[in-house]
Amino acid sequence: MGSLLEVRNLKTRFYTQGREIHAVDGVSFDIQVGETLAIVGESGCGKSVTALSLLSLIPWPPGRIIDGEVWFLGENILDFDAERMRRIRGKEISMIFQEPMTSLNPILSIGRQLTETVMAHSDGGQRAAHARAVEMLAKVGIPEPARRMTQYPHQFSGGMRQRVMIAMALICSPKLILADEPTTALDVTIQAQILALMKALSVETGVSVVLITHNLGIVARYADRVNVMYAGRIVEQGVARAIYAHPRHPYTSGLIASVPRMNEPRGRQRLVPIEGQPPDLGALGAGCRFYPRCKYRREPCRTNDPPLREVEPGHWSACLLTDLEFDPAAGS
Amino acid sequence: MNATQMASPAQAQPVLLDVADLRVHFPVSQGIVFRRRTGTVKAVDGISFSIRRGETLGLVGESGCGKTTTGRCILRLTPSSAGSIRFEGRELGALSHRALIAVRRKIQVIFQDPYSSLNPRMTIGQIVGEGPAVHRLTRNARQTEARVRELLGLTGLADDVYGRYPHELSGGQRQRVGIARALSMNPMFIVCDEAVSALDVSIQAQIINLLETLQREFGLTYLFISHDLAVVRHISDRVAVMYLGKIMELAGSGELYDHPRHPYTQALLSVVPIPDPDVESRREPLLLQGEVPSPLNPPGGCVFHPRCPLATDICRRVVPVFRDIAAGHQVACHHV
Amino acid sequence: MNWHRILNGLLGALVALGLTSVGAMDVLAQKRGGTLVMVVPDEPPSFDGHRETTFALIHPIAPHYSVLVRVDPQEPASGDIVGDVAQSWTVSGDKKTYTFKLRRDVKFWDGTPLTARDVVATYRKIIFPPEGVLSARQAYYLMVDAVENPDEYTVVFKLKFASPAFMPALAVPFNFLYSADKLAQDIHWYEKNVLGSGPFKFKSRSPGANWVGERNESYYRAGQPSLDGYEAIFASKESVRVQAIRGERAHIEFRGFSPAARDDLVRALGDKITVQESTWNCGLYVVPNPHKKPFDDARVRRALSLAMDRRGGSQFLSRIAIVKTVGGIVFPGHALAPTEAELEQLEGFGKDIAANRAKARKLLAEAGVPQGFKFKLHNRDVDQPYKIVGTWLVDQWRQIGLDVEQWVQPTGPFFKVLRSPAPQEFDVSIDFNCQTLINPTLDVSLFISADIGKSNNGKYIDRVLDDLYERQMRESDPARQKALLMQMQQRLIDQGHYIPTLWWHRIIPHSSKVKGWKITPSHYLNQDLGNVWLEE
Amino acid sequence: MTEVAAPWSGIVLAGRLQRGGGALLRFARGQPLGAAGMLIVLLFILAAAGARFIAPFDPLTPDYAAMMTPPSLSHWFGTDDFGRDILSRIIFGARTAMLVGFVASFAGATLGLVIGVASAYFKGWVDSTIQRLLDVFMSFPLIVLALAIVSVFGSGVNNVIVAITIPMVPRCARVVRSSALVLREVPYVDAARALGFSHSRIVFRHMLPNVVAPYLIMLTSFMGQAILLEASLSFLGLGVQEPTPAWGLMLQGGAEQYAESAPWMPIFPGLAITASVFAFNLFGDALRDVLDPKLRV
Amino acid sequence: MLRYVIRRVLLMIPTLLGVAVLIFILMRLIPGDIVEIRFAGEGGGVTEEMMAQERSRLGLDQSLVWQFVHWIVGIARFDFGISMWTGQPISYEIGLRFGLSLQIAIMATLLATLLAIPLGTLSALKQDTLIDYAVRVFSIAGLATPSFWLGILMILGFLIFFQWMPPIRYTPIWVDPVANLTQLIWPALATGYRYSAVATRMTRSAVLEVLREDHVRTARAKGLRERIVLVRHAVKNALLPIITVIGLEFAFLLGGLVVTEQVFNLNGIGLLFVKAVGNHDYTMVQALVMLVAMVFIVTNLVVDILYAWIDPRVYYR
Repeated sequence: MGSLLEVRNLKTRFYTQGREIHAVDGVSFDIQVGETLAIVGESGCGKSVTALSLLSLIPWPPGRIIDGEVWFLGENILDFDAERMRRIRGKEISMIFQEPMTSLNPILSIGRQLTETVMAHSDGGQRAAHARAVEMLAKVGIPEPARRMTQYPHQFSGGMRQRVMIAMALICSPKLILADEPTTALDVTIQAQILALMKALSVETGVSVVLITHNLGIVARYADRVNVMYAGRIVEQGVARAIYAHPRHPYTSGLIASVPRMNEPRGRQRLVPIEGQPPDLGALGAGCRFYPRCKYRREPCRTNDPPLREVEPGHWSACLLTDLEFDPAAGS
Repeated sequence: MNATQMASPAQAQPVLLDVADLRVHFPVSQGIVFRRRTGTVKAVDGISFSIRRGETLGLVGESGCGKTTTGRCILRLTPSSAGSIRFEGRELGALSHRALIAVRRKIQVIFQDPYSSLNPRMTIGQIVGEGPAVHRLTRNARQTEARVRELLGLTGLADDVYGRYPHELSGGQRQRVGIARALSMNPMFIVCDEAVSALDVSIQAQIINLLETLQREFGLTYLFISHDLAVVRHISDRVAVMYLGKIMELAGSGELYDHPRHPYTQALLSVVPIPDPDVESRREPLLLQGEVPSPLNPPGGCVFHPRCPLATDICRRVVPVFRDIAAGHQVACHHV
Repeated sequence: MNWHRILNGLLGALVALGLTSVGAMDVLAQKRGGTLVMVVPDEPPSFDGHRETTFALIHPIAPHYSVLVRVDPQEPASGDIVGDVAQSWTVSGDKKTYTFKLRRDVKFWDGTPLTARDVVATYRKIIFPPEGVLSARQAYYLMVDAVENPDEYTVVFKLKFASPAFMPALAVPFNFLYSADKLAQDIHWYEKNVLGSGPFKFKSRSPGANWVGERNESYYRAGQPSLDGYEAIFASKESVRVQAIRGERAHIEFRGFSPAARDDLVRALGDKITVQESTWNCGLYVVPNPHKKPFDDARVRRALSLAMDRRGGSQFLSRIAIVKTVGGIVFPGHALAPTEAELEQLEGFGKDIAANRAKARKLLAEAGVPQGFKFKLHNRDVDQPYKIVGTWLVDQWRQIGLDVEQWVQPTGPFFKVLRSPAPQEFDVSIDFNCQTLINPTLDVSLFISADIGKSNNGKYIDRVLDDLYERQMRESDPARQKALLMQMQQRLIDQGHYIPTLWWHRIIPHSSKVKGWKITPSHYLNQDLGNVWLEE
Repeated sequence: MTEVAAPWSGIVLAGRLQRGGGALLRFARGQPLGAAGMLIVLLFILAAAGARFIAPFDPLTPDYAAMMTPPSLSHWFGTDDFGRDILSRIIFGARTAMLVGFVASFAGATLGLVIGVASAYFKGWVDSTIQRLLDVFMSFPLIVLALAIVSVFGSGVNNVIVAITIPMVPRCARVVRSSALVLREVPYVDAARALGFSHSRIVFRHMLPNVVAPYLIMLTSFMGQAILLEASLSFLGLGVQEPTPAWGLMLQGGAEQYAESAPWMPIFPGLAITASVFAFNLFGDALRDVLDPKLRV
Repeated sequence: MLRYVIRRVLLMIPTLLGVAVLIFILMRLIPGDIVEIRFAGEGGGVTEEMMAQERSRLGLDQSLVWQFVHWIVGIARFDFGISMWTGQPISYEIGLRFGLSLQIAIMATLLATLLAIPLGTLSALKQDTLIDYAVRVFSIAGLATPSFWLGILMILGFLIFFQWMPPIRYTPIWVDPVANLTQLIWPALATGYRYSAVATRMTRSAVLEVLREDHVRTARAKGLRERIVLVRHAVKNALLPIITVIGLEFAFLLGGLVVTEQVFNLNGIGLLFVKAVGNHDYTMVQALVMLVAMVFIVTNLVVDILYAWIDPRVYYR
């Protein structure tokens, strides 16, 4: 496996009401061919902005990528002009969004929305695009695909709409899919269907997936590797199993400890929450961003911003402490 | 483990709330000049359960299953079409306006959305103090303020939020304000309608712990409505699973999660991912086919039959009876 | 640049210009052809002259009809009555029988000859309208006993009693001669149709927009009309009408423009514009409500009159409003009107305004009216001259310490309030006395007691006035008649029943191409356009 | 970035606006056009309030020696056909405009607010009856309704205000009702009901204050419209009457007739109308952007 | 859909009935009836008897209820009756003038739409730039400028600078298009400016809103060309509110012409309305108000149908 995509020191900022929001602040990671990489974190940690930044989809105003590189197939696509970037979008890298209701254009037929994607990236005619669209709809499990081509998004259920989104994302056989909370808006039974479908398709087509979610369960079930984000930074990076078993960052361990688990007996034991609130991304101080909430904080953490370092092969953490200094089992 | 072993202290307590054959049907009308009824949405269609004092009943299900409507019905925010809701043995529907206000005080609610559940034009002090002041639980402004500050302390809020507005607080803080408001009426019973669903996990844990602490301290009874099965298991003594306006299965939480009997419960539990890759690698989700049918036109017989792997002919024709299969374990299925 | 001086200079120049061109007109040979375009401020509600009372009917429709007698078109300002269809007439010794001989060459434009039968049918409709037919001036003919046609070209009017008002009533320009046959067919036919014997035939109309007439080739007056036709364009806003003349989209407007509009036109168009002016036979009055305090006190009413600087008003208002001449109740310039010297002797008409106002204040104080006393001046929602003069009055009264607000109403409600029976709603109202023919003897009937005359809007009873009125009506010696009228005037001033402001002033700035038309003191008169021609 | 775009986020900002001059500054920075509008509106209000001290001449006294003089050092905007100073009349006219603008829009929006909230809260037949009635009033064009009302009650400032107010009521009621309908389902109203509060308390304490955003927006948008309507009515001769100084009135009659020789007569009052309505709209737009960008007026 | 239209048409009846009652009462409340005005001229001596006779001829001596029922029954048979002022059938009087007003309304609408959609879109795309500010100032100025004043200035400008004024005689467009347009383009401009201002603002805010919507982001993420994103996904979706506002304004325009027609002396229904109100021509005012209300309601219906045509979500049962 080789790197499909490499992100280096990505920085995206938003400028609102005279404030500068450090939404993504020096994020680096890579994606291997065929793997599913999860980016996990709480709301406002910058995970969605990271995904949008990869395709330069940050609207200006108010947002702007101010630094960083995104290497895709040997080229830094952040340097691309608008037209070259357009040819990457949907063709090489495509996206699936959270709200299947609002992410589809309500007044265009499903067929039109699928074929226009094909037409944007190929010289083939309307007929070929139509055939491809029907094929994709069938592939994502939509019954009577030819008939449903003429229907509009509101005539589909939430799950079906998300299947359409998946079909749309895969229709040009991209190499990478950025799935931004693809199932958050769905019920659990539908969520399971959709995730299973995505997994099956990614295995079948060999497409790499970046799965952005706040749900640790989904990560555990579907991701090969995990990036944990907090306050615009990646604080821990590694293989999923390793991270769940031995979190090396206090935030990760706190997160895992605060989630109730369905497989554990009730026993009225207390959850271990992370006290406090995430920091204001418009007013960051020096030092570790997790410092105010960290159970294990030390004086140096207040002033020193820890870089991501490899704590064991393939496992990176942005914490000054060694794993002897905190007890990862405390919360579980 | 069996149901009797799971018996919590609440088992010995008297029944606080008893819901019997509750139905909430919304008419769907057509016509502008002459309206006529053309259909009925059966949001809640004949459910029965009871909650004992000090107990937490979890109510889970997918969106549109009627769990929120059930809660609103108990709060008298939505009128019921049929059935009875008895609180402390008194039928809520039969109460006079005055008596209802008195009872209403004892039943409070915590909503899902911490953004929209607080009046943005009132300060925290006003929001929490309004109930006690209006219902004369406190005698004057000074007492009200003291009471509010006490409640803020109880819910883990700093004293300085008293004069602030909801938008100045974070989501977690707002949810604490919502809890303080509910507590301000000295309630016995609180309907938690997706009370932690909108919160991030780290904050969610804080609120769950707070709810548990308060329950212990004040002997509160909760109806905990949520779609998050893990959270429900964590907090509930007993759990009811709803599907299309009906309860499919009701049991003690350990019993239900460890030995689900209804095929819907089984499927539901299997698809919820567990945040542990080791566990996950050993699980195989039971994927249900299709989606939840419209409550406007629910399937005949067992409402679950179109998606049920066990469905047979009888399921299509006969509505299964919600019956006891073990002590404290009820299921509505022909095949159990 | 001093706009004032220029304006004043122009003003003098153009009056002179207007007069010379009018004078010079007769010398020039009339030319045939052309279409006269006039703008008309309003549109006639129906086409029946007998029924309507508005100039808006006269201007577009009068050219279609002949009348029995009319004011001399050669000297329209004189008020002399000459025949139109009537060739001659005789009056019996008791002045109770009038016999008219008709011209024999008059034809309706459908070819049928106009005979005595038609004239009788017309006047019977006017004087004795059948049930359901409206005749607006029926009341003018109370003296008429019968109308008959002893032969085909003779018409006889028999009166119940002799009256000097009879001939002027006959000469009312609304008395179009209709076809007896048409009237027999449908007495309402003329409300929606036109068929006359005048110089112009009806060609077309577009409601709300225009009215077009074309030459009646069989018109009986030789050489008339000169015009091929005319078009009346309806435009209710004065600015639009002025702009139409200014932009040379129309030749003339027959009702009258404001002085400022005249100045604008002259300045912009120079000698392309000719101006004709005349005092208008319309008196603008103020009526205090004698049934309302403090106007029940004659001293207060007199004070209102004394406060008016009529001389100054004449000078300044005549630059912005269609009022000018200072006068009493008799049309200024008429033989029966007081001379300038006589007028100056009247209270409130003198030149010493400061003394007048001092007296006014004194009268108010005596009557117990406090300084800053507030009341409303009831006025009509028409700019010229009502609202402008109203605004002027407000200022005049302010100068004797009265605080006046205008209560302006659209025409309908205005008349409703003004004419309502006593006690009326208004404090003080504007009123006017507009007459077609100049006939002071008749015109002053407005002022007689409410129970006799019915049209006085102060709704007062004043037997002294009634007596004077009766006496002047019967008086045949002009000098004594004038003296009696003067007494009436004095009585009105003492009582303050009706307070004259200024007489209207008619200003017609028209394209210099328009020839042959002469201004009259009434915008109802001399409108058949038979003698008008265009110099292209 | 998933910003919470709730309808009450506007109110949140309104709450912020209420406090401190710092907020004012922030408004000015975020909405430069709006701030400019606010400044002009303030200028007009000042002119109206201090007309007696600012105006160089008496607006009512005719000066027959100075009839229709062009703009000069003594008469900056020239004089009208009565020789009255146009600048002074415009300054005093601001009184009429502001009076009509504020009173009519305030009355119209407030009545609309009450009707809208009541209609939404009570639902059922009350709502449908009110809706039908509003339909009826809405199908009358603004000017036609105003025209009819002035014809009935007569002209004069008070009646003009009534005539302008009435057509505004249904427009505001519509907007407020739709906001209130949303509010009715908002959890804090449910919470108030669960707390056992009375209808009146819920309506006045919990619903009314929260439709303030659409209310304020309608209010500012009405101010400009009211001034324009007043001008239109005056232009048709149905507004306030001479010699009261009013902008619309100044455009009518002489100003029109003498437009060519005395163009200052129509130009300056027209500019005054345009400038004030422009300012109100600028301010209103900015307010809408801040309070509730989704609301369309 | 057809059933929906039928139901909407049925629903018009109570609204129109309400309008009818309201205007009927309003007209009777105006002091001074038509007969009084008719004889208000400067050249008459009119007696009470004559007025009474005229009132009875017009049916004004009947009870109000009878008059109302009589009128409504007429309307139900599409018979608006006779103008009390001119004695002509109202349908004839209105028919003469409706074409002109409608032409101005349509011209103003076209003008406004052609101006508003590109300008509004541009303004939204360049939000908070100089271009945006310029468009916004231009459009707010449109809202703030009284159309009659604009009209006065136009005519004044023509007269002073070109010694020219638009024709004052109406020529139907099928008779002489050039003459027709030289007359009507100016009032269309004067009213169209305000109209375009309203539409521009709506376009701007609607496009801005749509641009913020998720599906536009989806369209970009699919790699569609920017032009397609803008036209097919942004502007087309923004059309709904724009159509609403254009429709509403169109309906209001017929009322707004009241003032403009005065300035340009156009013999349209606005002028007719003012005159009819001035004359207290009850039947005419009533008919005109009913007509305008009808246009308003029908326009709304058309807008709603357009809505359904553009937006498949709108489902009319």
